[in-house]
Order: sequence, then C-alpha cells, then structure tokens
Amino acid sequence: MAIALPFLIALALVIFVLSNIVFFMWAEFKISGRVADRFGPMETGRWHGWAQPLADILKFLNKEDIIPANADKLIFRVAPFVGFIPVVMVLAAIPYTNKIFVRDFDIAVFFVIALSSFTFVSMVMGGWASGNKYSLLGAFRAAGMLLSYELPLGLAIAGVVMLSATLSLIGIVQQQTVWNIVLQPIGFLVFMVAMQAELQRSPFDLAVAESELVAGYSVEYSGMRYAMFQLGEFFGLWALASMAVLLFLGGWHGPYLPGIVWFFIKFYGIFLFLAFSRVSVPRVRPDQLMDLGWKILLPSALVNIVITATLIVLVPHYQVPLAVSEFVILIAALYLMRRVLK
Amino acid sequence: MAQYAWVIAVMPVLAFLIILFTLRRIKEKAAYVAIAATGAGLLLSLGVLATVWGGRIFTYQTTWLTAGKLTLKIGMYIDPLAAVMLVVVTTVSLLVQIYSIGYMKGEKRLSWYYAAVSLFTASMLSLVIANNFLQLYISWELVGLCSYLLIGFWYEKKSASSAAMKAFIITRIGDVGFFLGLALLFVNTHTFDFSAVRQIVAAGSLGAGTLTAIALLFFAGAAGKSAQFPLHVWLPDAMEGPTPVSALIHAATMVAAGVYLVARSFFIFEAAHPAALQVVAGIGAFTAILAAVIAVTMTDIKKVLAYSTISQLGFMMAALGVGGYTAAIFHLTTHAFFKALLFLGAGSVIHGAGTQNIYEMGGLLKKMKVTGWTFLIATLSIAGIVPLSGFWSKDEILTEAAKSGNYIILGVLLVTAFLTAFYMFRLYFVVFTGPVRDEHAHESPAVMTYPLLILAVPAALLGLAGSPLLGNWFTKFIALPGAEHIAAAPDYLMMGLSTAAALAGIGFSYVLYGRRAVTAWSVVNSLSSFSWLNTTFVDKTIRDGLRVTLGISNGLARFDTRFVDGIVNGVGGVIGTFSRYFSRANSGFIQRYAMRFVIAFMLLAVAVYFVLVR
Amino acid sequence: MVPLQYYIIMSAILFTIGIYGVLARRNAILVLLSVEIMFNAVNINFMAFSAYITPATMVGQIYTIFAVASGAAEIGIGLAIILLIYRGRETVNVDEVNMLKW
Amino acid sequence: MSGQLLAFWALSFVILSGALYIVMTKNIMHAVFMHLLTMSMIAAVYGLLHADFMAAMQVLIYAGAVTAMVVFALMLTKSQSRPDGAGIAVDNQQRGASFLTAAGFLAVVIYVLVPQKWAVHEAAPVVKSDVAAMGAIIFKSYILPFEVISVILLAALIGVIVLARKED
Repeated sequence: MAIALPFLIALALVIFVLSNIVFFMWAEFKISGRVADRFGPMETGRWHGWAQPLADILKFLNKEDIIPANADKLIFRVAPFVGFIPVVMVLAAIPYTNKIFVRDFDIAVFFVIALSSFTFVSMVMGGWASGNKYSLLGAFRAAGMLLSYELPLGLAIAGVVMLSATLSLIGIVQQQTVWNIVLQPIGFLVFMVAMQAELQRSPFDLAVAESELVAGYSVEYSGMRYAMFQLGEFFGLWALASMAVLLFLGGWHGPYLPGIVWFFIKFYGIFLFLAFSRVSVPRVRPDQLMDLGWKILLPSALVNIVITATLIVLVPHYQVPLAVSEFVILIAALYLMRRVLK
Repeated sequence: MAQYAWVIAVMPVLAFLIILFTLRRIKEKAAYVAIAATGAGLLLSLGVLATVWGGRIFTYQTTWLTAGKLTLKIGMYIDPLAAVMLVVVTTVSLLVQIYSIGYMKGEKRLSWYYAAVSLFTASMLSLVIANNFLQLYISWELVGLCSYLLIGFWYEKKSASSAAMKAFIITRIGDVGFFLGLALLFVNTHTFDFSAVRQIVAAGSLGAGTLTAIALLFFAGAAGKSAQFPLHVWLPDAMEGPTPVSALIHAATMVAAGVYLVARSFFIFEAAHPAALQVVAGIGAFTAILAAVIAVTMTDIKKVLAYSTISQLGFMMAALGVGGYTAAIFHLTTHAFFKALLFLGAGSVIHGAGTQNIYEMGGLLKKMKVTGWTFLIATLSIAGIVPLSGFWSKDEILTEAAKSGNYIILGVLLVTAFLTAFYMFRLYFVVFTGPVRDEHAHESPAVMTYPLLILAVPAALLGLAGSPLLGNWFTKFIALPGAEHIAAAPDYLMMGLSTAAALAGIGFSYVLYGRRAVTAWSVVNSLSSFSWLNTTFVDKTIRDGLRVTLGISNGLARFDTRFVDGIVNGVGGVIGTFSRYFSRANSGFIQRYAMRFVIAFMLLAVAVYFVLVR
Repeated sequence: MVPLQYYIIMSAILFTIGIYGVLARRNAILVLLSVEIMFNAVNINFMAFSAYITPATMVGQIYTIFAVASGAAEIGIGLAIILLIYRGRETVNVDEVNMLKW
Repeated sequence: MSGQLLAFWALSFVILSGALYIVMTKNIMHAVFMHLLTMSMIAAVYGLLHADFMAAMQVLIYAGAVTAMVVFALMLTKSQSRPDGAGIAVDNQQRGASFLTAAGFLAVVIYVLVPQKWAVHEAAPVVKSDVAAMGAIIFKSYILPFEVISVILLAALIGVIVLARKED
C-alpha cells in the first residue's frame, strides 16, 4: 500500500488535470465561437455541447493509426511520446498550495524549463520522420521559434528567481508578500508573450499554420498519436499557466478564500487571457516572430534582470524602487513604441 | 661634447632609413631630410672640434658582441685628426648635398640618391671616429659599397655600371690586402683597438718583419681606396657617377680614407722596417707624377680632375712616406676643399655647357661669372700660388721631403707641382677663356653657386692655418701624441722652388693655351705614351691578374660543387628520401592523426604507469 | 549503494565508444556527436568523484559545469566550421577534407 | 540488489547501448535522437548521484541546445538526404583499426583504474547536493573561472555567427 500510494496520487493528479483539460477544450470552443459571433458546439451532450471534447477524444481513439510509407517508422511512432511524457513529468513539480503538492523540488523552476525543451525535440522528430516537406518545414519553424523564445522565457524566470533567491516553486510563492507582477511588470509581460510562443498558440501558431503548412509537423499524424500532440500542448498550457501564477501572481496567496481556490482563480484568469488572445490577435509572420523574440523580448528580459540585480545589490529595501522603476521604464517603452509604430 | 660624436654618424643613418622606407613617397623632400641630418652633424662636428682644441683625446667604447673569449667592441676615438676629418666630411657632404638639389634636379631616383649619400656620409663619419681597426674596416667597406652604388647611379648606362663594378673589384683587391693585414694584426695582438695596438707596438713585442708585413698590407688597402698605382685605374672611370658624387666621394672624402688609414696606423709604419715607408713614398711619388702627366693629355673635364686627384693623393702618400704625417693630413684637408670646389665647379660647367669635353667649351668666364672665379681660386690653390691654401700644404710636403733627404722624391714632387700648375691652367684657359664656343651656356642656379662660394673660402684661406709664417698652428694641432714637435721654421728655399715650379707651369700653359702661341698638340702627343702606359698596360695587367684569380676561383668552385656539395647534397638527398617516405604519413586524413594520437597516448600512459607508478 | 568503480568503468567504456566513433565515423557531425559522448564520459567521472570523494566542496560538479559550458561552445563552433566546410567543398565527410597535407 | 544499483545497471545499459548505437548506425538522424536519449540517461545518472541541478542542466543543454544545433546543421548540410539514410557510407576506411585502438585503450584504462583504491568520503554518496551551497562556491571560490567561461561562451557565440553567416 505504501508503494501504491504515489501511483494513486499520480493517477488522481492526471485525472484531475485531464478533466480540467476537457473543460479547457470546451471553453475554447465556446469562446472562439462567441468571439466569431457563433455559438460553438451546441449539440453534443445537450447543454451547450459540453460533451464535445469527450466526443473528440473518443473519435481520436477510434481512428486508424496511419503511418506513412515514406516515414521513418520508429521515430514517427516515438515522437508523440517524447513530447508528451516530459510535459506530464512537469506536473510533478507544480505545487497548488503549500500543502497540496507532489514533490518539493529544490530546483523546480529549472526542472520545468529543462523538461519543456523536449517539446521542441518531439516536434522535430515528428516533422522529420513524417517524410513530408510540410511537416519538415513546420518542424523547423517550430524549432527556431522554440529556441528563440526559450531564452526570454528563461530570463524572465531568472528575474523572479533573483528576487526569491530559491529555485523551489513553493519557496518562490512563500517569498511573495508582494506579487512579483508588481515588482517586475516587464518580466511578467515578457513571460506572458514568450509563454504563448512556447505553447505554439495563436498568434504564434505559425508552425502549425493551416493556411501555409497544412498542419505543420503533425500533418501526417492521425488518431491517438495526433491526440497526444494535442494533449501535450494542453499539458504544457497547464504547466506554464501554473508557472505564471506561481512566479508572478503570488500563487495561492489571497484574502478570505482558501489557497487552492485562489490558485485556480488566478489560473483560469491566465487561461482566459490565453483563450482571448488566441482569437483576437492575428498570426505573425516568421520574421516578425524573430524580431519580436530577439529584438524586443530578449532585451526587455535583460533590462528586467539588470534593474533587479542592481537594486537588490544597492538598495536594502528594494521593493518600492524596483516596482517604480520597472513601471516607469515599461510605460516609457510602450509610449515610445506607440510613437514609433505610428 | 665629444661623447656625442656618435650622434653625428647616427643622424645620416636615420636620414638614410627615413628616406629608404619612404622611398616612393618622399621624392624631392629626401634632400631636406639628408641635408638636415648632415647640417646638424656639421654643427656637432664643430662642437667636437672645439672640445678637442687643446689637443685632448677622448675614447669611448661599448661591447658590441661577445663570442667565447673574443669580445668585440665598438667605440669612438676622438683626437684632433678625427675632429678635423669630421668637420671636413660634414662640411663637404653638406655643401655637396645642397649643390645636388640643383644639379640632380628632375632625377627620378632622387630620393635614392640622397639615401645613398646619407649612408655614405654615415659610413665615412663612422670610419673617421672609429677607435678600432675592425670598425674602421667595416666602415671602409661600407663607403666602398656606397661608392659602388653612386658610381652606378645611372645604371641604365652600360659604362656607368661597368665603372661601378670596376671600382668595386679593384678596390677589393686592395681590401684583400687590408683584410689580411687586419688578420695578421689580430693574430699577433688579439685586439683591434688603436690605443691597445699602439701600446703593444710601442712595447716592441712584435717583430719588425710582422710589422712591415702589416704595414705593407694596410698600404695595399690604402692604395686601392686612394687610387695609388697600380690600383688607380678605377678612379677615372668612376667619373661616370654624378659630378657631386665625384666631388664628395672621389675627390674629398672616400679616396682620402686610404691616406687616413695610413695616417691612423702611422705608428705601425714608423715601427716597421724603413722600407715600408720608402715603398709608400715611392709609390706615392710615382703615382703623383704619372697621374699628372696623364692629366695633361685628358680632354674630359672630369677626367682631368680625376687624374689630378690621383696625383694629389700620390702627393699625400709621398708625404707620409717621407715621414710628413702632419703635412699629409694638412694637404688632405686643404685638398678636400679645393678639389671639391673644382669638381663642383666642373659640375656647374657641365650643367651649364651640357658637355664634358673641354674643347667644346671656351670663354665660359663671361657666361658663368661665379663658377669661373671660384674655379680660378681653386685652380690657383691647387697650383700652389702664394697665399692660397694649396701653396702652404704643398710647401709643407716639399719641406718634409727635403728634410728627409730623399731628393729623388723631392725632385719628382717638384716636377709634379710644375705639371699640376700646367694641366690645371690648361684646363682653366681652355674652358674659361678664349672664344665663346657655346652661346647657350648659362650660369647655374643659386643653389649650386652658393656652395661654390662657401667652398672658395676654405679653399683659399685654410692653408693659412698651417702656414709656417703664422706659427704652424695646424701642424701642432694634429701632431701625433708623444711625437716631439718639430718647430718647422719657414723654409724659404722650398717656397721659392715650389712657387717657381707653379709659375713655370702657369706660364707654359698660358703660352700653349692662353695665347695659343705654340700648337698644343705636339706637346700633348709626346706625353700620350704615358697615357698608353696607364690605360693599356696597367689595365691589362690587372685584367690578367684577375684572370688568374678567376682561374683559381673556378678551380675551387669546381671542387666546391663536385666534392663539398656532393657531400652536402648526398646528406640532403638521404634525408630527403626518408622525408618523402615519412611525409606520406601526413595524409591530411585527420582521423588517422587522431588514431595515432590515441595510440601514442596509450603507449605513453602505459610507459608512465610502469615507470613512475610501479 | 553503487561502488565508485562502477561509475569509473562505465565512463571508461563510454569514453572508449566515443573514441571509436571519433576514429571511425566519416560524417563530421557524427564525429562531433562522438566527441560529445567522450565529453560526457568525462563528466560522469567528475560527477562520480564529486559525489563520492568531495561531496562537501562539490569540486567535480563545478568542474562539470565548466566542462559542459565549454562543450557547448565547442559544439557550436564545430558545427559552424562543418557548415563552412560544406559550403566550400560540398561535403562533410572528414576523409574527403584532406587538403592540408605534406 | 538495492534499487540504486538496479537503476545504475539499467541506466548503464541504456547509456552504453545508446552510445554504441550512435557510433554504429547508418542513419544519422537516428544517431542524433539516440544521442539525446543517451544524454538524458546520463542526466538520470547525475540524479542518481544526487546532483539534481546538474541533471536538469544536462537535459536543458542537450535537449534544448545541442540537439537543436546538430539537427539544424544536418539539415543545412545534405548529410542525410533521405529519412532511411540509405546509400551514404558513414564509416571511413580505418574502421577495424579504430576498433582495435579503442579496445586497446579500454584495456589500458581498465587495467590501470580498476585496482585503484579511492579515498571515498564517509558521507558519500548520499549527501544531497545543495544548489545554494553550490552557487555560493561558484561565486566565491570559482568566480574567475566562471567569468572566463562566460567570456569563452561570448567568444564562441560571436565566432559562430561570424563563421556561419553567409557573406553577402
């Protein structure tokens, strides 16, 4: 029984996350529908098509698992797992309150970043193994994009780590008497933008852009393996949205309500932001993508780090000066950018 | 002041380097660099002269290189002789360089010309201040090299390049002697230093035979450089070089180096067998009269002056030979100025008249006032007319000759004095008087005439410094240290004889060339056999001698190529064969290298493990 | 508990495999991968020694950090050079790039 | 047999067979992905040695950076024109000699290393690596090498850009 307990916890966690993901899918259908002045799914399960995601999953499970004749069969088969398994492993590092967590890694932040880089590998594997030029192109778009955005993402996280002086996610949340979004608005913005790129969500979904590359690296996939790519993406969303909550929004901190509730309020806030930005912002071109990553996000993340480091070293009570200076710089930068764009 | 004398020599070197490294860009401006260096050198030289005024001697030296027990030093030996030579060299060099701005105008290798002149000046100065024979020898060869470069300055002309080679090879014959003398000296004394050698010679530990051999070998070198019979044949040909170069190198300075060498090593000659000095005197006197006779037959203005130079150098050598050390140096000094003046004047004439043949000139005094009058001063000076410097120095030599009791030498020198006056005035009358043959002749620019005017002053007046009537100041100044000073009373007999010879020569010349009372050709033709002796006999002998040397050299070369090279090539060939075999290993296939590396590392690890750990 | 020798032998074998790859592989990229294998064999050794012999000072671990960083620099430069060679010679086969000889 | 030992044997097996696969396979792309697997398993070995930070670092560098660079290099140089990788000789002519050399090297190393007695620390190997302590050590005792390595990385970054960019 003692041995079985971790497995049961893991199973419970996965089921919990999966059910949330089912809800995500439905919510996304509905939001994108409403934004496009549609209803979205209405039939399946009677009430506002609530069972549509479940039906989709069943459909995927039932579909034939096609392997193209030109494919590298071994890698073609392995690729979805390479993307999926590390993302699931990331769940182990994410705490929900200071009581509810799987394991308190002392390098949790680093662990998450390291494992999320497998996403890129699975895309390249799948795209290359398919033996299809669209999938290969898509894979390399994804690869270049992930590599470009992992840097600002990591640097934005580094700013938070500098404030909290620990890599443990629980430790980081406990440090946040003031939410880090107040102290590091620049870092938070960089994180939010880079996160969407990392998740390959619109407006950064050009690796799987239907109109250009059919479906990118997953063009040849069908059935269960395709579902695993999709599921991997949702797990990644789960992980990164949780990270945003934990790193910048004070985790489970909040008045009156219990911690777990606060956590999921903030979590769904992030989710809503992602869902709305997906349907409201047009897709960027590859060159715009690279420009954004290397010329705006990376310098901004570095500015964030430099300001934070300087103030930590020089000022004993650095919170107020840090928040003020970051806000001033952010507003000045946005104002300047607006002027330039005009 | 004297300790900075080396700066005088270094500055032209700097000028040389600056010009050399900016050869293409500096163009005419090279002249200013060289002139600045030499001008500064002149000022410093005057300072050095003032420092040694009281007859003091300065020596400085530093280690140049050490090889085993042998330590070679370079240094300076600044005595009145060196100081006087410094001033002479820098003055003449400076004036010649200024003059060259006009004379060499439009020359496309002008910067190279100034580079070579600067190098020459530096070498000559270094020769003058050397405190040991080795440094002197190095400078000696350097001036030879510069002479070669400048004679062959217009190397497009076949005659110029051949003349350059001839000069180089013939002086080389003398230099071999000098070198052997140096070797002999070093073997016996283990030093090159003047003072040390002087002490060793004074101590008398060297045999008279050895000293005589050294002296004669040195004299061979001096004869080559100073164009003494039979090695004089290069100097007339050297007139192929630019005229200012002839004035500087082949009249005033470098050719005097031989005289300087004999003067510097005079203590060796004195200690040697008397025959050594007699050889010097004999060859000097013979050269003096031979060259004077040939000068009479020459029709090229520069050739006349070249033979005149040879003749005057013979005078100096004869003076040294009869023991007239100070007289020789005195004549060297005055000669440097008036002969430089003559050459520069000749250059001006050539510049104005566009020819070197004296019979194509005539009446130029009207066209070229400055050149003509300064030339006249120099001519009077070299002829030996009373208050001018040539008179006093020549008189000094004649006095010394008379004092030594060597009346043959004295007679020869007196005849030479007569001939000198004759051929010099022949030159003067033909070129500057008589009908105007070239209407286009014109005076040279100021940059050329001012050096003439400046040079005219020492050419006329310097002799007074050594006049016995005025107390023989110059003689006292440069007299050998330790040698008791002979208070030379004015020898009115000699003055009279030399003046008589000079006036006779001038008069004879005036009759033949000034008034043209007698046809000149009969006289000149009768003298032309001497010319044959010179051109055919000496040249042929030297050529035959060179041919023998060439034969020996060829034999040795054959030995070298067949035997010595055979060994060397054999060794090289064996190594080469192995190398070709081993170089296959260097295939460019990098993983093969890596594999060798791993294997070698393995073997090394095993070896280290078993040797050190176990 | 795993004896230290096990780690050492495992890394030695891994290193040897890397050597074989470096010597026998023709494609320059595969050679680079083999070099990486050798690098990591060395790093395993460092890590094992660090954990077993100096757990407090962590010398081996810190050395490994530096080794990994320079290894990353090395593979970046190596791939850039391979790219250059490919542009110039249309091949990445090490045995065909043999102009530098004799 | 303890769990650790079992894990060690399993990881060693995967690592060594993965490495062998890398140096044996004809398919370069397979070699690249197998390389990533091997490196991840080496990261697991670091975890076994209680160096979690180094394990994460290993994964980050090899999954995030090295594999990406190698894959890009592969695509930019036509090393692998077809997914099955057929028709391209990937081994050179000194394969046999290389095998013998490597075997000899292994023999030497094993012969020298196995009998050695190591001064194993009494607390080893159960001491958990403390990231904070490690950071303190790096930024106090090893600050100079750290800065040097940062300069090296910068130099490599610039060098790679200079080398790899097309001149136009």
